[in-house]
Amino acid sequence: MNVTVKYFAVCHEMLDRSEEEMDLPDGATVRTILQRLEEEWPEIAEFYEVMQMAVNWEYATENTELTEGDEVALIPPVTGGCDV
Amino acid sequence: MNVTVKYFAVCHEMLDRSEEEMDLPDGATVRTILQRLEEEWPEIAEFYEVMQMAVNWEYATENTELTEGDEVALIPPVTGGCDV
Amino acid sequence: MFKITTEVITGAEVREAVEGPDAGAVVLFFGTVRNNTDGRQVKHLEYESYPPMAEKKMAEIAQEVSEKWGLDRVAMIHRVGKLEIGEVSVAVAVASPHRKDAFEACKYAMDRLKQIVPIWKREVWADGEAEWVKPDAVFFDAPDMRKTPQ
Amino acid sequence: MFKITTEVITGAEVREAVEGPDAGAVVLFFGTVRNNTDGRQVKHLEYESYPPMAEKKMAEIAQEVSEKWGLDRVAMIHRVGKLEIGEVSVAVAVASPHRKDAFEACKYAMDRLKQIVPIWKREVWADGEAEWVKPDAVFFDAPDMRKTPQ
Repeated sequence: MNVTVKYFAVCHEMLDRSEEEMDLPDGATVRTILQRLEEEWPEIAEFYEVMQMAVNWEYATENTELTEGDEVALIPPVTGGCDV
Repeated sequence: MNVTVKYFAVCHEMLDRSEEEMDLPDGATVRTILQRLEEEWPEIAEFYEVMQMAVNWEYATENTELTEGDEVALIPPVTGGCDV
Repeated sequence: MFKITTEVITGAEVREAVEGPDAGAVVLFFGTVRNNTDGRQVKHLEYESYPPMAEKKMAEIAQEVSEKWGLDRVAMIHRVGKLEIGEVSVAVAVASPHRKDAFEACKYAMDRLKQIVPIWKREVWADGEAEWVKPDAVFFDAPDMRKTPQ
Repeated sequence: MFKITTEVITGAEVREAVEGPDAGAVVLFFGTVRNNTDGRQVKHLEYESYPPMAEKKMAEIAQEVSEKWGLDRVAMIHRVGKLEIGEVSVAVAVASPHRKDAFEACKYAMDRLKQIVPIWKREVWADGEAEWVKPDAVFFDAPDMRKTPQ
């Protein structure tokens, strides 16, 4: 199945792209995507404690199962609003 | 001595004037003005618990002494702002 | 900026008076004329004030905010005369380096305005009657004038 | 109204979205770009967002406000792209029949926006360096993604 994976802020910067299509095996979860990214960018594991994932605009866990056409996003710690 | 006395809101309405000059004896206090008004409008005494007085734009008591040219005001309960 | 006005309040007056490059948070409060009071239909409102004393008391409230929060960017404007439903009667703005303080100080300034600033409201009802509003007993904390002044 | 925009935020968008003849109190919050962070000179800021999810999360915050205070007049707008010193990055408006609720709900909405809405800030310093801002540890309460989602 095909899913779209989006990268923001520091993730966008580190991976040098803002999104990509991934062809995943049936039964794939958010974890499957992270494992692929670890091959390219091993240090990503250091972000896991503060990073979140979203599937179809909703916060998800690494065990969330994916289906064809899902939009997955890596969400670094959010810092919107003002800094006060 | 001469002082100016100002009437607002319900006081303005009851006395049917917004201000007047009063010629007061030396040693007069805010109380002197109220005594004069009681002659014309005895029910004013019922307002004393909630009403305030101001002398020269500052809240005062009935014992505040007056001097030539003072601006005295009867301040009914204030209700500015919004009602929420 | 502490002002009694007969003009329409846009909010820009108070906001511009407090903004600055070092204040990251600005909180604005607007009080508007509601179409009813306790269910009774309001036609319009009339506000009267004692302008020089009102502006002096607003400045004193700003001084209290400065003492409590260390903020010197406070602005208050109150409209007087006839106001229609939905129009702004009062606007308060506070700017602060920290948003928590801006919220607290703005609420405080508005609370104090209702307590000590000499402005009076007359409600004109849809049925043609009118009356000077008496403050809610619960919120009314002005002292008896025979005792200590505020 | 829940919106990510590249346009200048005037405040009128959010205020008009919440105003009504039965709401006597309107509280607006503006976050603006400061000229320094912890004393280091800021040249400008860049905000990036994930717009559809950001707007969805803003709507969820409004739903929380509705559940907590019974208020359904909440509007939020956040600007993205390059912002200069003094420009407004975010505006939140809440209208209420009671001012206490309006202040509390507006503060709550702003607090939640900083916690769950996917928007990121990059600071470009006067010396030319730039970095994505990490949230203050104290305020950072996003859960570990391996545990329960928020």
